[in-house]
Amino acid sequence: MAIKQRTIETELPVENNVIVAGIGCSGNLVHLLDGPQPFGIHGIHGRTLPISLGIKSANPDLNVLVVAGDGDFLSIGGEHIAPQAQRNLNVTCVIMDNGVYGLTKGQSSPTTEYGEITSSTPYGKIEAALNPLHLYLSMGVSFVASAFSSDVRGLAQLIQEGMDYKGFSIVHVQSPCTTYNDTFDVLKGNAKKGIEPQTYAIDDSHDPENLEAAFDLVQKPVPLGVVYKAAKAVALDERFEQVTANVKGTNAEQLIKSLAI
Amino acid sequence: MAIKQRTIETELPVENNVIVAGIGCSGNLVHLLDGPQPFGIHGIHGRTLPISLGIKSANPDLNVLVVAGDGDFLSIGGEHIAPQAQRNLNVTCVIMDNGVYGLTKGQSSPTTEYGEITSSTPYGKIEAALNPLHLYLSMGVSFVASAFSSDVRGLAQLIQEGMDYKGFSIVHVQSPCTTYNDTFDVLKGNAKKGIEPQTYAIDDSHDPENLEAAFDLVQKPVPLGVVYKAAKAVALDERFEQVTANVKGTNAEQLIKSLAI
Amino acid sequence: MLKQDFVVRFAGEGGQGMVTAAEAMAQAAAQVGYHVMTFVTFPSQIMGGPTWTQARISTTPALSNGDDIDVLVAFNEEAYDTHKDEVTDGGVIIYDSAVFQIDDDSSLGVAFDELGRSTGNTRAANMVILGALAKLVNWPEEYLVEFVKARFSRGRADDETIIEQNIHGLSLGKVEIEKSIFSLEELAPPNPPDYEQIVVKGNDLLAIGAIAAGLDYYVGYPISPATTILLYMEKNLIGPGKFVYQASSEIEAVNTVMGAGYAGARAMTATSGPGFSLMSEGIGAMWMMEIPGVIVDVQRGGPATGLPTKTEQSDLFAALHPAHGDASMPVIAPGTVEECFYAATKAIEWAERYQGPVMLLSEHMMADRTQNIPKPDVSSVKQPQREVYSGSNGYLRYEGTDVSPMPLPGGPGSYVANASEHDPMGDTTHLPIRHVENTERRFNKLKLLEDGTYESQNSEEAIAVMPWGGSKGPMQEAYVKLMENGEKIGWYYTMFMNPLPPALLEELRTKDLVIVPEVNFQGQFSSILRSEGVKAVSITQYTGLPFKTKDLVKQVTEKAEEQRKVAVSS
Amino acid sequence: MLKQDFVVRFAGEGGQGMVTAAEAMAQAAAQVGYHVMTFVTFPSQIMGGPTWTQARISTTPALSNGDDIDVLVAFNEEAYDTHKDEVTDGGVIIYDSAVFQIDDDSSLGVAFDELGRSTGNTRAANMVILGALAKLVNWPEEYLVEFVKARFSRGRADDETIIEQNIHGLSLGKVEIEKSIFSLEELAPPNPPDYEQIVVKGNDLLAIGAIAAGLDYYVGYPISPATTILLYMEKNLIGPGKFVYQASSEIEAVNTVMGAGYAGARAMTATSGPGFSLMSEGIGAMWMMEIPGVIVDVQRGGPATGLPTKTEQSDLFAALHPAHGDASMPVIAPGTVEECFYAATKAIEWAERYQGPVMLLSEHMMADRTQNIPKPDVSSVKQPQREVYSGSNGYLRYEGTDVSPMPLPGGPGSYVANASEHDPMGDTTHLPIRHVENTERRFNKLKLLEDGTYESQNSEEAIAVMPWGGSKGPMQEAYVKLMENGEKIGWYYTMFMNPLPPALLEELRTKDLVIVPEVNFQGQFSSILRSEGVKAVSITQYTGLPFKTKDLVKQVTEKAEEQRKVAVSS
Ligand SMILES: Cc1ncc(C[n+]2csc(CCOP(=O)(O)OP(=O)(O)O)c2C)c(N)n1
Ligand SMILES: Cc1ncc(C[n+]2csc(CCOP(=O)(O)OP(=O)(O)O)c2C)c(N)n1
Ligand code: SF4
Ligand code: SF4
Ligand SMILES: [Mg+2]
Ligand SMILES: [Mg+2]
Repeated sequence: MAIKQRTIETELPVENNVIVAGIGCSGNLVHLLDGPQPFGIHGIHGRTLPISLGIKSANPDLNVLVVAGDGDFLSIGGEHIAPQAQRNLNVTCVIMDNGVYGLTKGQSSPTTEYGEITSSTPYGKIEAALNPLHLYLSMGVSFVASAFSSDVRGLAQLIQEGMDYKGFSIVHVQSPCTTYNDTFDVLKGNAKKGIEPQTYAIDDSHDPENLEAAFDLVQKPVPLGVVYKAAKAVALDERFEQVTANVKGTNAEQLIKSLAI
Repeated sequence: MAIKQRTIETELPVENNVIVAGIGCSGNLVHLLDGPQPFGIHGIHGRTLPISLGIKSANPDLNVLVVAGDGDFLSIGGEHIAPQAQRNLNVTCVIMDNGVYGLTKGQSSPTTEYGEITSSTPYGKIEAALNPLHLYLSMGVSFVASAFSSDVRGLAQLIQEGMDYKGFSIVHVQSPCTTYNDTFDVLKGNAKKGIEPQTYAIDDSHDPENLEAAFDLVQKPVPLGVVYKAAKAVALDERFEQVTANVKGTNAEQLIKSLAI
Repeated sequence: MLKQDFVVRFAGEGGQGMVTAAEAMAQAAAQVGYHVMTFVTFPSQIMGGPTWTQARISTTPALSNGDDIDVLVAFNEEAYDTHKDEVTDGGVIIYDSAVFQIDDDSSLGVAFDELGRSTGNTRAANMVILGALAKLVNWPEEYLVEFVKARFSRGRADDETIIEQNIHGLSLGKVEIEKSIFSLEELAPPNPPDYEQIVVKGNDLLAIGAIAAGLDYYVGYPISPATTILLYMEKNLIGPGKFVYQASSEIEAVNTVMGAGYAGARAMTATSGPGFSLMSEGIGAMWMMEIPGVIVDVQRGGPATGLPTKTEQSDLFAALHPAHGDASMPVIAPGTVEECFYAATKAIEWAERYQGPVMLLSEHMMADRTQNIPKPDVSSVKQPQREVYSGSNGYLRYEGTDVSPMPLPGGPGSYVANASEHDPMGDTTHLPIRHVENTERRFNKLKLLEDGTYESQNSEEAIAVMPWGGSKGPMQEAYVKLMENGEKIGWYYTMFMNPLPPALLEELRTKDLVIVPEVNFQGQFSSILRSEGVKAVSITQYTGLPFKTKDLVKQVTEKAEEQRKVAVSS
Repeated sequence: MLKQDFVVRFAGEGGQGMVTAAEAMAQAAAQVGYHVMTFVTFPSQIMGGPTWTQARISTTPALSNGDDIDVLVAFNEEAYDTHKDEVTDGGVIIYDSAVFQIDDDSSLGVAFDELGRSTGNTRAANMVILGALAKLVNWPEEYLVEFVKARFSRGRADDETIIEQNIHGLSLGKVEIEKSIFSLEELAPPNPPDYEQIVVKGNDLLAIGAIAAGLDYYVGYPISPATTILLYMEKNLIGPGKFVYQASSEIEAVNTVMGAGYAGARAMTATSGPGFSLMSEGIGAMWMMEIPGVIVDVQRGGPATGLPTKTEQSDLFAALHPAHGDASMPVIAPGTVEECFYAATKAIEWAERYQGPVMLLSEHMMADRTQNIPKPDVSSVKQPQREVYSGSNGYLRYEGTDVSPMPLPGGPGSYVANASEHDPMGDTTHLPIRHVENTERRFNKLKLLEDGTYESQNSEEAIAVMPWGGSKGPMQEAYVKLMENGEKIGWYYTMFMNPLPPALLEELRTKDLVIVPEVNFQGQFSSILRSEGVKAVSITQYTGLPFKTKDLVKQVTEKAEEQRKVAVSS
């Protein structure tokens, strides 16, 4: 696991890591880690981001990692992405996109394709699929990467890079659900079955600090690698410090005094 | 008012119009209309879109107009835009963006600029401002227009065009708040004070059906006119009809029968 | 003596086909005229985790899961350890001998899977088990053979082969018992009822009830144990004027029901605890704006994410007062699978009649269980018609202290449905007199819903039991035993939790003690009854499982005795 | 006889400076030693709409707004019509004669605005009014002059000019009265208390209380009447380890408090009804995960969007049971501006002590009113320190049935805070025994909060009154009158609504009748008391305004009499 790897590399004690898990198959990962346990919080469906906002701003020294599914993060929790992007909350989100609601047994999710048959769309889905990478960029997320669950090492590297980055980072992972939505062949390609792969490695020539290039990239599914990495984004904790640096602190005694008659 | 205008033009009875109002100064408009009243629903903060989804899908013959503020639509209600875009819900949203929470007396909103002093950001806002037009495009909204409240006639025309369009349409209106955030001069320009206008009319050469061009346009604030208009987007009600056209309807009697032993 | 009742439990890991086994057993038994009930509980994980299901087969109507199990089918050792103590004396344990070995007189190892596969069908393990079970209670072979034939006659090319393989599986199971020393008493032949029956789960029947009552509009966000209502509707709520879809969240769902109800649709959504909590603001707004709609909460263990696949009756407080401010939500709580049908029709009717939100409080234990019940009479269900305003414009929608005809967009009488306090036109006003009048109007409308019925038995007794919701079945069974024991105790029951039928409340107030069994910690319903002036106490448990009949017999007896002592000494 | 009490009401349209007028009057009076209280109510619109404010000035502590008004200042005709009947006999109405004319013996037209502007200062109209009011009650001139000097000595170049203009305004007002036939009895000189005082509004003091208790973390979304807490925090909760910001919604706010509490911060959010309803799921999750945090609900008129700027006590049910599932939230409800301070410190302390969410239920009528109160003793406030786990890893966070030291990320004892039912490590489990144990653990922890204090008087009486929250003040005043009338009635009061102090509950259970005045329709608190075995009834009203003292005197007297009749005849 990338989390353990980082621990070793940076010699940050494992206690300093907090995993904020969504509700879904993906979030259950928080209970499955072996070895020294990081801290975890497995709250309610769709609220990983506000919870991590609370954790990270209450204690900026912590390394906070969000783990959530496409339903949790993009559907019920969709409202929380833009505000964190605007704050540039310094946490890393690993979004496991399987194009389906796994835990509740196969309903459609925001990334399920138009027209697809699922348990909740017996005659075909009537909503278009969302393009999460494009959306992240548009909301102003400062680090956006795209990964594929079958490439464990590549994924670990991207998570690492996201955690090293100071600012709001999202690693969006294509993670086929073998039970309800097995897109492995479509993503990886299968020469025998004549399936062209949807995924492709991002070209080395791509400059991840170039937002326009990033937008171009995410038009075509599914690039793998770092899509965007804002060059000079100041993270929330620093911003807060900057803004309040010149404010004289006060205390209750003084506040009461100012009201005396 | 554009609504009345349309009524006359299409000879649609005013009863067929429903205004779904957000909570905010903007939403209070629903009580201020004069003349023959359209139907209205003034519900709870941030929920204009789900409410109009219910109305429009329960009765597709109605003409549904959403009226909401930047706080209502983009902050607390921000989660509802993408799903309606994906459904291509055939309603028109008029968003009055004054860059502030007016009704609650001047707190910052998602479109308030970074660093700005407001009643809730006494030392400067620590969040970046959102670019709503870009976000709408990225979410897949099929009709996006940008307007300025001081040009009443231009605004009326854009609302008209949004209502004529079959699909999810948003007219985003720059609406300076004279009490808490008077951006009139900044938007309109003021030669005397040496202020360059931020708004500019969209050039006739712009092809509103060209999504890429639309994205280019919204990089620079504030274009006025129709930014984007998807050429062949099928609205939700039609989609639903298409999808269920070949499904044999059933009734409770038959459903019970199928369970008999 | 022949057995009148047979309870088998299947226990193992999620994904091992236990649900299918229990349901197949029940279905087969129901088809030959037994009364059946299953119970299903599994962890909220897709694969793995301890799971068990149970089937009860009875010659008389089954009202609870059955306290003790006659046969335990254990798929792994953990399951064996966890459940073996619940096997009744003389019961049998069958375990998968390919997975583990035990040394125990009452246990029989069978290699289900291997035997199943030997039929040439990889999914025939369940048939081996069914064959064994049938032999244990000496069922005629045709019971299961007929069932297999019915199930696999699907008009496919391989139907024949599959039927043959499955029948072979049954016989392999039978042989295992014959080879062994195990047997049970013979199960008495069924006593088929003389009325028409269906076999169904609570959620499906609730959905059908709503459809029967003319539901136009359904929207839901997946959540156990309510998801199957969404799936049922997606499949079946199709036709002119009907609309169904999956919401992006419960907040979207409830506000959409609000919009649809405002536009004239009979609208409904279903969820479970966490989603219900999210709907709170929207439900309050529907009350304020006077918009009809049905909110189903299929209760699971709480609080918070809680126990998604366990049963509990702990959302009653939340259902009565889901949101801030003065409101008292109508609540209907069915107590059996059968009642799910009538509860749904009634909820829709209530919503349309009083023009506001109605809470339908179901439970996991009914939602997911399969049961045979008398065929509901669809033809007797009247589709409620909302009173729609048809006059001219300039109508005062919120005038007076009673329900008033509702204008629909597209028709005359335009107004603003307003969640702020409003004047008769719907415009915002904060005048004290308007808030007073409107508050009274909103509560006054509840009187229209005082038509709920209730059951009573031995109403002359000073002490009574009064279960609610899913605790009805176990309490009914326990009540029969209490009567057999000669206890002097009355019986009351209603699914109309709010408003309670006024005559019922009157009766209850005259009692010395009303004993309320409920699956929650706080004794929520008895607390409500006490606040209404009834001397009520609860029998509670909060295991995530339904009551056992014997526990209820014991506790009711004790509580009644205590009360009699107090009454004498005071 | 000299007047001991003086009530003036300013009524007109929003935006006409009424709030400033009432507050200036109160501030000036407080500075010379009177007791003051203001009341503010305005429509939820930025401009326009009927608004009124009231200032009460008294020689003894002011406990309510005052029933009858001595002077009405009417800014327009509508205001005149609406309020004139509440002017007491011998009272005076002053109206803006530049706006409208009336013919009424007790009314005096003054052109406030014109006169004000004639001083050279466009904002001096208020001073004209204050000058007139002062003269009516024969205040020494220096009272207001001193006030004006203090307020406008801001170290700016134009201070002198502005002070002069304002003083000129005062004298213009005075002259208007002198020219007229109007006068009131003279207001008795102040009776300054011998303790230190502050003048403050409830919301500000609540914020200061939280800061005094060591609040680290505040997040809020604007909503009337809670917004001013956010604004106060944004300005003042600054310093090392402190964090404050505006959330994007109440759902974000509550989940952020959860995260911050989990990470070790003393965290709080404040909202009002609609926002509180949205927080419901998050609050339930904090209960389940055992995470400390304070949720303030400054109640306004409900349900739904309701009456944003009116007062009500109708969120008690919601506060006790905000979410689905078995939970019983600790609730503290201050009854006066002064108590807002102690309620906040106590709420933070409770949250840290029992490790869970605490509801702080304030009310619009306290939030926005200005009052003089004894200076709270900040030095006596102990900042609660959560019991933090400091052992080694491998800790079982959720073991046992009692509160246990809490590990904090960054320290030892890592675990998963889990909103699903969990084993002692925090991993998900659905075993019945764990749900039983954990449910008991969560409720057991509430016992730690049974340290609430309460007030009692004449506790030997069989009939008692027991107000809660903001109805305390009016009931206190009414109680004094009831005692003067010789009524035999006891008094109880606590701000600790849940858990109720056990000794108090015991006492209440012995009463023949407990009368609960509360500003809601359902009589929410008396209903809770009845469910706890107390013979309680409510006196309710739901006008969006606080109780009038005289109404309470009348209704309590009636209810007590009725009860005595019943007692005799039975
Ligand atoms: C408020 C609420 N609504 C619904 C649920 C039920 N629920 C649990 S997981 C889930 C969806 C999971 O989908 P996703 O986030 O894509 O995760 P996956 O299981 O596919 O990894 C839902 C709807 C819930 N727990 N809480
Ligand atoms: C759930 C909820 N939270 C908060 C509020 C309080 N509130 C009313 S309007 C408003 C913001 C209005 O801002 P905006 O939408 O930009 O409208 P404007 O007044 O600026 O036109 C808020 C926070 C509310 N009514 N309901
Ligand atoms: S395969 Fe699919 S359903 Fe199964 S655990 Fe993985 S994501 Fe969940
Ligand atoms: S000026 Fe600003 S505060 Fe006033 S009504 Fe307009 S938007 Fe609201
Ligand atoms: Mg998923
Ligand atoms: Mg705004």
